[in-house]
Amino acid sequence: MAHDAAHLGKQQVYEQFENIDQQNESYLVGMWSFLVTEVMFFGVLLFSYVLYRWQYQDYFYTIHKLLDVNMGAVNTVILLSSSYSMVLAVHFAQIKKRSAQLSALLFTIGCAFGFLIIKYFEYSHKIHAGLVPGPKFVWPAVDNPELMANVPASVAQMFFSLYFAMTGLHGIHVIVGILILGTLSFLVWRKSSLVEDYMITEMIGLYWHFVDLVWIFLFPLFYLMPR
Amino acid sequence: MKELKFAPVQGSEYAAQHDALFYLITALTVFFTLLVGVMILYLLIKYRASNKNVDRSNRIHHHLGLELTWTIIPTILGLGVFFWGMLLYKDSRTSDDNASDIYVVGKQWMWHFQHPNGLRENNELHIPLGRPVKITMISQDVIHALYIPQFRVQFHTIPGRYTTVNFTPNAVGKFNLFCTMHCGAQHSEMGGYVYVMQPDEYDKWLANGGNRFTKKADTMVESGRKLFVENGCVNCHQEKDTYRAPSLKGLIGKIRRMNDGRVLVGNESYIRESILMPYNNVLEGYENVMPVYPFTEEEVTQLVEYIKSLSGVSSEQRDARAASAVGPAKRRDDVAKQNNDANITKQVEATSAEEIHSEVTSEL
Amino acid sequence: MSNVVEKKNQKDSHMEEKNYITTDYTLKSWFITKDHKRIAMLYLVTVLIFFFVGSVAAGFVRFELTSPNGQFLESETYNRMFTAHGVVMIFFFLLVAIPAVLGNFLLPLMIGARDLAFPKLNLLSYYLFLGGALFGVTALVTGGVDTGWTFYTPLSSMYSNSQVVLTLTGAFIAGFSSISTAVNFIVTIHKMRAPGLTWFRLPLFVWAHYATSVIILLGTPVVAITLALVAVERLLHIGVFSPEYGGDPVLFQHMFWFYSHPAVYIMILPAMGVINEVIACFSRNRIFGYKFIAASSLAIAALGFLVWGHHMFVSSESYYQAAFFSLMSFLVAIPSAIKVFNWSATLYKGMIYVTTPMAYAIGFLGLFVIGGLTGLYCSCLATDEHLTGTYFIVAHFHYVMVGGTIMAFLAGIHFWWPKMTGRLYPESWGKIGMLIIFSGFHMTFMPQFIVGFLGMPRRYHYYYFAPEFQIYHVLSTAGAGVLAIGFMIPVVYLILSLKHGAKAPQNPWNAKGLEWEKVDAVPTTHNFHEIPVVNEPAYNYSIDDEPPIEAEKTRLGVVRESN
Amino acid sequence: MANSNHSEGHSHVVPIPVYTKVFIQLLVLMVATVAVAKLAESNKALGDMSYLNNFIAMGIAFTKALLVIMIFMGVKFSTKLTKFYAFLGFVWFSLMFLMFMDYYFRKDEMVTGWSEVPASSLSRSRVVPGS
Repeated sequence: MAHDAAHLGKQQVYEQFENIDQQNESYLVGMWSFLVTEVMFFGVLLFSYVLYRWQYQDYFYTIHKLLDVNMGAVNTVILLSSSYSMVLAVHFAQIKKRSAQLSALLFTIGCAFGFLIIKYFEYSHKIHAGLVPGPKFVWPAVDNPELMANVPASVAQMFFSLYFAMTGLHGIHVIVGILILGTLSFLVWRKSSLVEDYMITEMIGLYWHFVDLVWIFLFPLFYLMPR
Repeated sequence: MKELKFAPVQGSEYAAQHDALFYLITALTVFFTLLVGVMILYLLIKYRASNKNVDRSNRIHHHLGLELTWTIIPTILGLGVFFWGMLLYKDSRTSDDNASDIYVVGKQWMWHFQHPNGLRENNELHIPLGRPVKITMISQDVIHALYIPQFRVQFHTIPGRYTTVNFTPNAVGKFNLFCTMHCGAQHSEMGGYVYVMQPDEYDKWLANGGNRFTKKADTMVESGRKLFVENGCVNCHQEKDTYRAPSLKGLIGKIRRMNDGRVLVGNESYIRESILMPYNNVLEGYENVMPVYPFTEEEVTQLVEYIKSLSGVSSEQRDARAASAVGPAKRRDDVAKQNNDANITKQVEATSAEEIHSEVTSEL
Repeated sequence: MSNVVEKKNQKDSHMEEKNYITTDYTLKSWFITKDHKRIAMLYLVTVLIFFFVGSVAAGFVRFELTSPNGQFLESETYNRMFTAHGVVMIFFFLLVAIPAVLGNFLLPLMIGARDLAFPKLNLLSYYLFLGGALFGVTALVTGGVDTGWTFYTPLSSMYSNSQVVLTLTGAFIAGFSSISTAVNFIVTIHKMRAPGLTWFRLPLFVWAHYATSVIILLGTPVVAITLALVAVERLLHIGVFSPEYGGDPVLFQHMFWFYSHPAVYIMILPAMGVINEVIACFSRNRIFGYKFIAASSLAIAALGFLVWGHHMFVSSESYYQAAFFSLMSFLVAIPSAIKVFNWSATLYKGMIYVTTPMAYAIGFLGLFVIGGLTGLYCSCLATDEHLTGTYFIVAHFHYVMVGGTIMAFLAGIHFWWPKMTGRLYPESWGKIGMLIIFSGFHMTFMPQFIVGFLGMPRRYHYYYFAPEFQIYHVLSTAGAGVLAIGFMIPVVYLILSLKHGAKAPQNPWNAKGLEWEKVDAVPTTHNFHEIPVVNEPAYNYSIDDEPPIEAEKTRLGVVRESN
Repeated sequence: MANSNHSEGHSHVVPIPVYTKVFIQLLVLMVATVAVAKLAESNKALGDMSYLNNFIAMGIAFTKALLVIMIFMGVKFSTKLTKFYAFLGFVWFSLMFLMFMDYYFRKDEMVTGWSEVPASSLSRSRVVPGS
């Protein structure tokens, strides 16, 4: 059993496992079952969104015009690119090209920051316009008061509650992603023995793709807002 | 000391039907508990380790036939109980066409009842024997639940949405009224009594304006009309449709299309939503110009009754029709016959509903 | 950390390895342990503390109810008491008791693994639980919550003046503890079984925990985010669940019960797992219908997600949906019935030793059958319309949760006590304790069925509207006193047995299963000296097996050398 | 251990061009969905056809998600167990939509509910309250 470990280099087999295959597969299943909970997590918000959109269809359609499609689209491209660089990082980790892996990881982190910066502009605009739900909510929105005049404030609050809850939760995931990716890059840079096993990169990759996946749904739901 | 009771009084027609099902399930429960209990005790004693004189050879560890038996028999029994319960529940949730309407507003921590004739009661409800009752409820703060154990009925009272409870009392007496949904500090004090009276006594009681009020209050329709006039609703909602607002005549039961394409039916909930959130359902061909009026839930119920009276279907009008036809006695058959007349108007509207329906389906 | 090979060499040279308790005595070694057995013991101590807290709250509630006008509490305090009872018992005791204590301890032992797949995650889950529990306790100390454990909106989101946010945070964090435990279990069961241990050779305890873990995985995030939304709504006054702001309070109930009904199965499935082990062992018989029981666990897990609506029959759920959920609720009862019949059939031609765990298992059957069958009243639409929201429901779910989960928990604790601590508990006291708990339980909750049918609403502080209920409440409170004494007995003798109990042999019950046959009397840190190979089905008992240890040898103070 | 000797599955090294192809597909889909949405919004001639944008946008989202899950996340190359868990969450999430049944049916029943009437129930419109 230990030959595999020797053969594959310095990959560490923890004492509870028999061999590297078992360990890797365990990691994979563990990560996926964790992602199951993430799906359910976003699922609740998604369901609330769909339900209220179904109830206030026209209003939601009108309100969504306050969101900037271009920013959303750019962000989608950024996240897709980061996903691409992430798979490359996993690929390079598998074939042990450390420097290529590092640059792919750094590119991913850069994309994540880019995403956050654009989100920051979007959010700060909304905050200035008083669109944060709560006692200080300003309605009709200053951006387009004529169009929004017909929309009741409570529905608008609902829309923005859901908007901030879902994109906010997604944003938190991005920030967590940056922290994990940063740590990983640091370990790769320091040639730590921990990252000899490509599984760690692979798992972080799964997480990052999931973040991308969520955005793939959030983008059309909020920005393209099918009528 | 009071005598020990094991079952609540059967105060409504539904209570007896409910109890029949209840005791059937009880019989099943007792039977299966005993079956399992006796079986286990028998096996425990027979196969106790100290008993060496018992045949333990040829053990079996699976037996498909047995497994299927104890899968299928409980399933069949369960399905039987399910269907019975489902049908009974449907009965209890469906209101009788002749039911007298009573409106309830639940608030922390009291029940506020309104009779159609304008009589109001707090935490007490007087109703006549044998007359079906439909209680329309709404809460103005948190979720409550109206529960009358002797009638075996219970339903949540939810903010923002009308719910109903239906029953026909068939025993005279004083029954409990509880709130069964935890609603805050004084949840357990949000209760009272339901008094079921002989119809003639009830009429007398009504005529005297109830126990507490000597002065006869406005009926709900009258109160509603006052609100309607005082708040200027009448300026836009006139006898005929105007360019600003549709007429409210004959609204109840009418099926109309909104300007976003949805098709809604005019009922209590629709009226309530249109008063409190007029922007939500704007009729096709109209602009969203109606302001939001901050009526209380009580006032809304009065307006609802008034608007129902414009369609000729308020409780008061139905009662009056029934009374004029058969005199003071309110025999249910007669009332039902009488009500067929009222249905004729509705048939006419239903045809227009069918038209809209076909229009809608053709479009889809 | 080192490689596997080195580990094995070490083991060869140190045959006299210390067991998991004696390996290190420092407090620090306990608090940063990655050993699943030690974590299980940490959980055990923690949940017992919470059981005590919850019981005290229950004591206040029961005492208050002996008079229609209350005894000495204000209504506000009373509401906080029953909420504390509910929140603590459900979130911090029942949901974790069996999976986190017995499951943690036994899963790796039963499947022949050195530890769970992710030991650090396991430790993390303990601290998440502790953190969540501390939030809960802080909420209690700083004023309590008065919404009931169900946190129905808009009472919880807009109207309550109590520590709702703190409590919700506690439940939220504790939820993540459940999730990480579940991930750990799933991976362990899938990937770390010993050679030859195929799925259908697994002990049914493992099957039950697998089903439980899947439920946790799929349900807990839902309630976590729902509770988080309530907290946000409270803080910001936005309205996902508040009608004033266009939201819908009934949506909260849907989301809440989407998890919280399956949560009942999180409590009861592991309990059923324990019962399998105990009954098979003490009737010296293979479990009857192994595959049916295994499949019924999964069936319960799956169907359990389709019945949440039966909590909402009278909360303005649509009629058609109510009918659907009623039907599913009847169907979900079937797998439980299958289990009960199979357990009874296991006794047939058995060699039955009524030891304490077996007594608790029989008690479990008695209470669970009543609890399960009274579920019919609640899943039947018509009867539920009358009974929901009354003490009938209270009695019903106590029969299932206390009668089911706690009886099984006690059965499991007694059964594996020798393995967990290396000591035997006094058998005679064990049976006395079981009898008192069993009878006290019926005394407490039988009257509640009657008073519920009479119409006593739950969560009532006063019932002066209907003073005729008093006699039943007095009876119930008396029963609760008996129950309290009953619970104290095992606590006392189990603690005493730690010092004065007879030393346990490797396999005091002569039971089958890796944890008894292949592991030391008290397991070592890595459980197995070498990974066992399994080549027989589970519960391979025969009537010729040695009897369990004799009752006389288990008295406190009798010290027996381990063989 | 049960699966100790399989080492193909997860350590499958996917060549870069596969990833690149998927990435380009994702970008194309991305552009397509935005274009369709803008078209649906600006082009009045489409009129009532604009609801098609619904299906197109969600269809594209699902396709993109599937590409990411299958290739980027490597589900296509992984064991059945991983596949099971990869899709369990999505399957179970769709279960939640049972709740819609409630909101949908509540409109046309004997319990006074909300006031929207689905077309399917119009023929039974005589059950309206207030009758």
